[in-house]
Amino acid sequence: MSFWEYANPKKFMSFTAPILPVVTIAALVCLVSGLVWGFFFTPEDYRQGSTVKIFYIHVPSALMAINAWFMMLVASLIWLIRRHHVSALAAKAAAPVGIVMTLIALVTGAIWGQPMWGTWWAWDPRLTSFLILFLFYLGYVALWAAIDDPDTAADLTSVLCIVGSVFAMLSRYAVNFWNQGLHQGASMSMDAEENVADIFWYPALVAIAGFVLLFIALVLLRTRTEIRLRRIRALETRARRA
Amino acid sequence: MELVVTDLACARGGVPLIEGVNFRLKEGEALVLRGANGIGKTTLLRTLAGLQPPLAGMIECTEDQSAYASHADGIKAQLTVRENLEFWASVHGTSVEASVFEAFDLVDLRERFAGTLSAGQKRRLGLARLGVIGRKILFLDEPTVSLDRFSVKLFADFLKEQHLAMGGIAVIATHIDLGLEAPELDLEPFRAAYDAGGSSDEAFL
Amino acid sequence: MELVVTDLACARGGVPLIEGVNFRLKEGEALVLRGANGIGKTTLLRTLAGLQPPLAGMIECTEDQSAYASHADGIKAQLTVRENLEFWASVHGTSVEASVFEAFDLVDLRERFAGTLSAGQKRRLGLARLGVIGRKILFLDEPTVSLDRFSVKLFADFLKEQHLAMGGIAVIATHIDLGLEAPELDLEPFRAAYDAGGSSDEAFL
Amino acid sequence: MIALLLRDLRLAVRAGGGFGLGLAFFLIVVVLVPFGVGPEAEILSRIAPGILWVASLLAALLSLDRIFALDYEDGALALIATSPLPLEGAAFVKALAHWITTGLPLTLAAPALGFLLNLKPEAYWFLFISLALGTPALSMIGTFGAALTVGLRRGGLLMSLLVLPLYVPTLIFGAETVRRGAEGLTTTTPLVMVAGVTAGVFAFLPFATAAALRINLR
Amino acid sequence: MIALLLRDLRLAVRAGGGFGLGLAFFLIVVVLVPFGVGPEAEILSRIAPGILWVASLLAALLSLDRIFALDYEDGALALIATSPLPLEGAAFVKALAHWITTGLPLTLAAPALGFLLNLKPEAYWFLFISLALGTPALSMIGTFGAALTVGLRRGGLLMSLLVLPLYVPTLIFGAETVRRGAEGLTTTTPLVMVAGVTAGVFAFLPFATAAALRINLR
Ligand code: HEM
Ligand SMILES: Nc1ncnc2c1ncn2[C@@H]1O[C@H](COP(=O)(O)OP(=O)(O)OP(=O)(O)O)[C@@H](O)[C@H]1O
Ligand SMILES: Nc1ncnc2c1ncn2[C@@H]1O[C@H](COP(=O)(O)OP(=O)(O)OP(=O)(O)O)[C@@H](O)[C@H]1O
Ligand SMILES: [Mg+2]
Ligand SMILES: [Mg+2]
Repeated sequence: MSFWEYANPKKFMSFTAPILPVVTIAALVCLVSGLVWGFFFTPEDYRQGSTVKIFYIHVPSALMAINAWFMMLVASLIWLIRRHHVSALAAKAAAPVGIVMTLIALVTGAIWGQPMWGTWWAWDPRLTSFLILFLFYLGYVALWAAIDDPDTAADLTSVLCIVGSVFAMLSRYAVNFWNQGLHQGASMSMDAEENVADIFWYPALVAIAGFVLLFIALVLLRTRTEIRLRRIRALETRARRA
Repeated sequence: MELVVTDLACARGGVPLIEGVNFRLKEGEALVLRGANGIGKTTLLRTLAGLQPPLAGMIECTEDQSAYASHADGIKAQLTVRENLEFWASVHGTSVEASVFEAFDLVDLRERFAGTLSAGQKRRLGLARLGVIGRKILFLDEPTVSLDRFSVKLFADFLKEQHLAMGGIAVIATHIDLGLEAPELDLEPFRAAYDAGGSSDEAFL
Repeated sequence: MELVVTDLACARGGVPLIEGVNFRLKEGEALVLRGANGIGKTTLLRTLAGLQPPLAGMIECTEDQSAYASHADGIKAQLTVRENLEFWASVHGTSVEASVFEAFDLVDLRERFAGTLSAGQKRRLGLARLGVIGRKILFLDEPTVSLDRFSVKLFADFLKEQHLAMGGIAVIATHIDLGLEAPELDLEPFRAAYDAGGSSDEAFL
Repeated sequence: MIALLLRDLRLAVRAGGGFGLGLAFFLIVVVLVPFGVGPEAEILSRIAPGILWVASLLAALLSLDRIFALDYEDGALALIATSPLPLEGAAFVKALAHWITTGLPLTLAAPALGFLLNLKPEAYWFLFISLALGTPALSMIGTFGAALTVGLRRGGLLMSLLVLPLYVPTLIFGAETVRRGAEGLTTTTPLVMVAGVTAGVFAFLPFATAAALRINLR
Repeated sequence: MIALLLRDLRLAVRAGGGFGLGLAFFLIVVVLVPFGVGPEAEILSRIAPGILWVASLLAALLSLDRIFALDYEDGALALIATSPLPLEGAAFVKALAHWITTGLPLTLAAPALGFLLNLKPEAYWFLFISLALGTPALSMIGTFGAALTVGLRRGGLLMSLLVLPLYVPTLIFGAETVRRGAEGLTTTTPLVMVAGVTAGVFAFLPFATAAALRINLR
């Protein structure tokens, strides 16, 4: 049986029903352990002091914010190509989660910025590109909200998501060109040890795993809700016509 | 040239409306669609015209020969009657003969801005478009709305003499009698069952 | 209550169209306006409804009792059928009785968004408004456009039984036969002379 | 009147627009300016009051053309005109609805967005109060402009031409209030002026608006 | 195609809009900013490039919603879709018409307006060239946004929400060109980027636009 069979709503529901609680619990475990570890069992950074600990929320949320959009892009493509309703609904479900992640990254970043850079907000390229990402999320959600016919909405938002992704990359580049910032470079690379010491590093990894799992759990939950809503809608229409 | 429709089913807003429609029209033949309000005439015509995909079934008709005309006939208030027609003509790579203005009694409205026309005059202009674009297969949705008897007659004559007689095909949805002897198709028997397949929600039931 | 029109003349776009119209309608009487497309039925009705000033003549009718209904009947696509009617009801300080939905066969469309209605269903909704606002003098411009025979009958019955029978007055412009025994007024003889006075350009001639 | 207000609000929400959009537009403009002007903090904080006011003005502007256009096209306006509802009241309600959907959320959110342009902390309160007093005038003036241009398809741009000059006094006094507030100067005069303009506008424009509508409905 | 272009231009002129309006709006925004920001010359000349670009961007934005809305409402769009004219072509032509009515006059006039914000003399040429290269992209992107929202009445605000983020790259590179030009730095990179964005946009968006239209016409 092919992987696509799970794209059938009923199959998807029955398949994810048992998975959801597992993922949720795993997410909570990772989050709690990672954050507690990070907050209470790591030494204070010699430069940044205790403020460094916000790192354990800031980075994972920032990463998830980006990956959420990526997941939406993939789901949109699947919908456009294979017309699987679930993938469209999954994209719809992921957007608000992505928005929240972006907001967390922005807010924690701003809070972090106060002690570090002495300002809540600086037009630093990465901060800015996150702001732009936030705008893209807003537009995407607004378009979903504006169109009543679900299939039309799915199609249009997919088109928007694809075009938007291209422009998001462009903007990222443009913003970097526009202003070289004070934000540190990516440390998610293989040579991570160079920027961040292992002691800070391992709890961060756990926290990131926690955020990933949390994201999956939330998207599953919301997708299931969307599917139920569609089902209700379908039943109502049929009832009206019967 | 022929229009062949087999087992056609179509939906609106994700709701299947009519199914199992079959007919075949040869050159010079017309078909009049009948049915209560809301049964799906407009939907069927839009499907035939290729504006929306059919749920099921086949529509065989020569490419680029079909034209669709509905209540909204794309008239620009800021253009004169002539300019409106000339635009559609040049889009279809044809030209506007004077005969069209006579056929639809638009001669002395030729230079009037379309926005200043009365309901029926606007309608006549919308129909005159059909005489201009030179398409052979017409899908007409209530073409005679708000036309007076005289204009209805004008239109019927145009259909008979300048379209069907020249090997054209026409599918017309209307509630009134056009006075052209064409077979009628009542859509009532083709009403889709309430649990008919193909609805966009189907996967969720 | 009475509607008295004396020597009425009206213009559209500064052009005098009809002049010398006289009639008097008492409670429970209806008048059907006839005339070719573009003769001035809509203009006349808009004048009677007070949407535009008459060129000459008098219109005597009880204040705040007249309602106007035309091709454009102010339906909001994003509101449901019920919400649309309720809005107009509350604007006129009345309320929507269930009977209205039956009278216009809208019962099972009640919760549908008006935007998803078919042409005829929309029209029925537009007419249902008249049953809601409780005005006694109706000016109707081609009320039955794109209605099927059954719905036309519905509307005629509504007019007869729930409007005229209750002492209402109606002036109706239409091209088809509504099947209500009312006097007809053909506007042809009232067509304004090409040099009729009152045109907004007159001062320049 | 209430019915009309409720309907307009409901339509605004249903049409997917609603309260969020004006806000989002405001946010975007505020974000765009630094892209154009450059990221230097001190310059931004110098121009912040002006930009914030101009942005909220544009946000109000962008949703104007629909105030009457839709009701005109689908004939609802003619029906309202023949209904017992006085057109003056309708005009007022329309302006009110527009303010509730754009001006109000904007006023509440503007201070929160101030920090994007490093607005001086002292200025936040003045930004809020000046917007709260000024935005209703923007809506009412805009409604008047919308009434003037309702007859014309694609009147949008023309309307903004008519409206923007009328916005100037409110803009000047509003921005002035914030600027003075930021520099710790006394702000009573400009604030009073903002309030005065708003009061005057609401006293007279509903009638002008209704007149314009009647003319356009002929 | 030519026919469609001519019709759109004619309509733009007839509808009392035409070439003037976008320009006038541009002018007004440029005038409003000093009111908001205050008259200090040196600040104005610092922010001039950015403001000029943001203003032209908004001017382009304001006339977008009518690109397809009217043709959709009166059914012309459906008729065009069933005509021999390929929708992609129509989309391109629409964008072109929009550029001719807003972008082009703006480009020609912007330098003249620069002095209102006492833009540095060196910058004029760069302002002109960057607008000339950038505004077509604005029109094409806007056409795409208009196609996405054509189905919705009062889509105007939503559309701007969708479109403005897409404008960011063009805006940044455009304004950067002018700023660098004003400071006498080298401007090749941003200029090339502006041109590149425009080229890419015209290569791909017509198809996305046509797709969106087809979906909305269903
Ligand atoms: C609103 C403000 C901020 C935003 C939107 C933001 C955004 C981000 C993003 C997107 C990442 C993930 C980068 C990646 O690995 O791909 C990140 C990581 C990081 N941020 Fe921030 N940041 C903000 C403020 C700050 C501040 C004030 C600091 C403190 C100096 C900071 C320090 C870091 C560090 C150390 C990392 C981890 C290194 C890395 O993975 O890039 N950020 N931030
Ligand atoms: N703005 C205008 N300028 C000049 N003439 C106009 C204008 N508007 C309408 N007319 C003309 O006024 C006449 C009357 O229009 P009206 O809509 O009243 O006709 P009608 O009797 O309702 O026709 P129909 O039966 O087609 O609805 C028409 O001939 C029309 O061409
Ligand atoms: N978006 C939608 N969602 C659900 N149902 C819809 C939608 N649009 C139309 N319908 C329904 O589809 C049916 C068919 O509509 P259609 O316009 O084809 O009818 P019609 O035969 O043309 O009627 P009329 O004679 O009144 O024009 C109607 O009952 C209408 O209520
Ligand atoms: Mg129909
Ligand atoms: Mg008429």
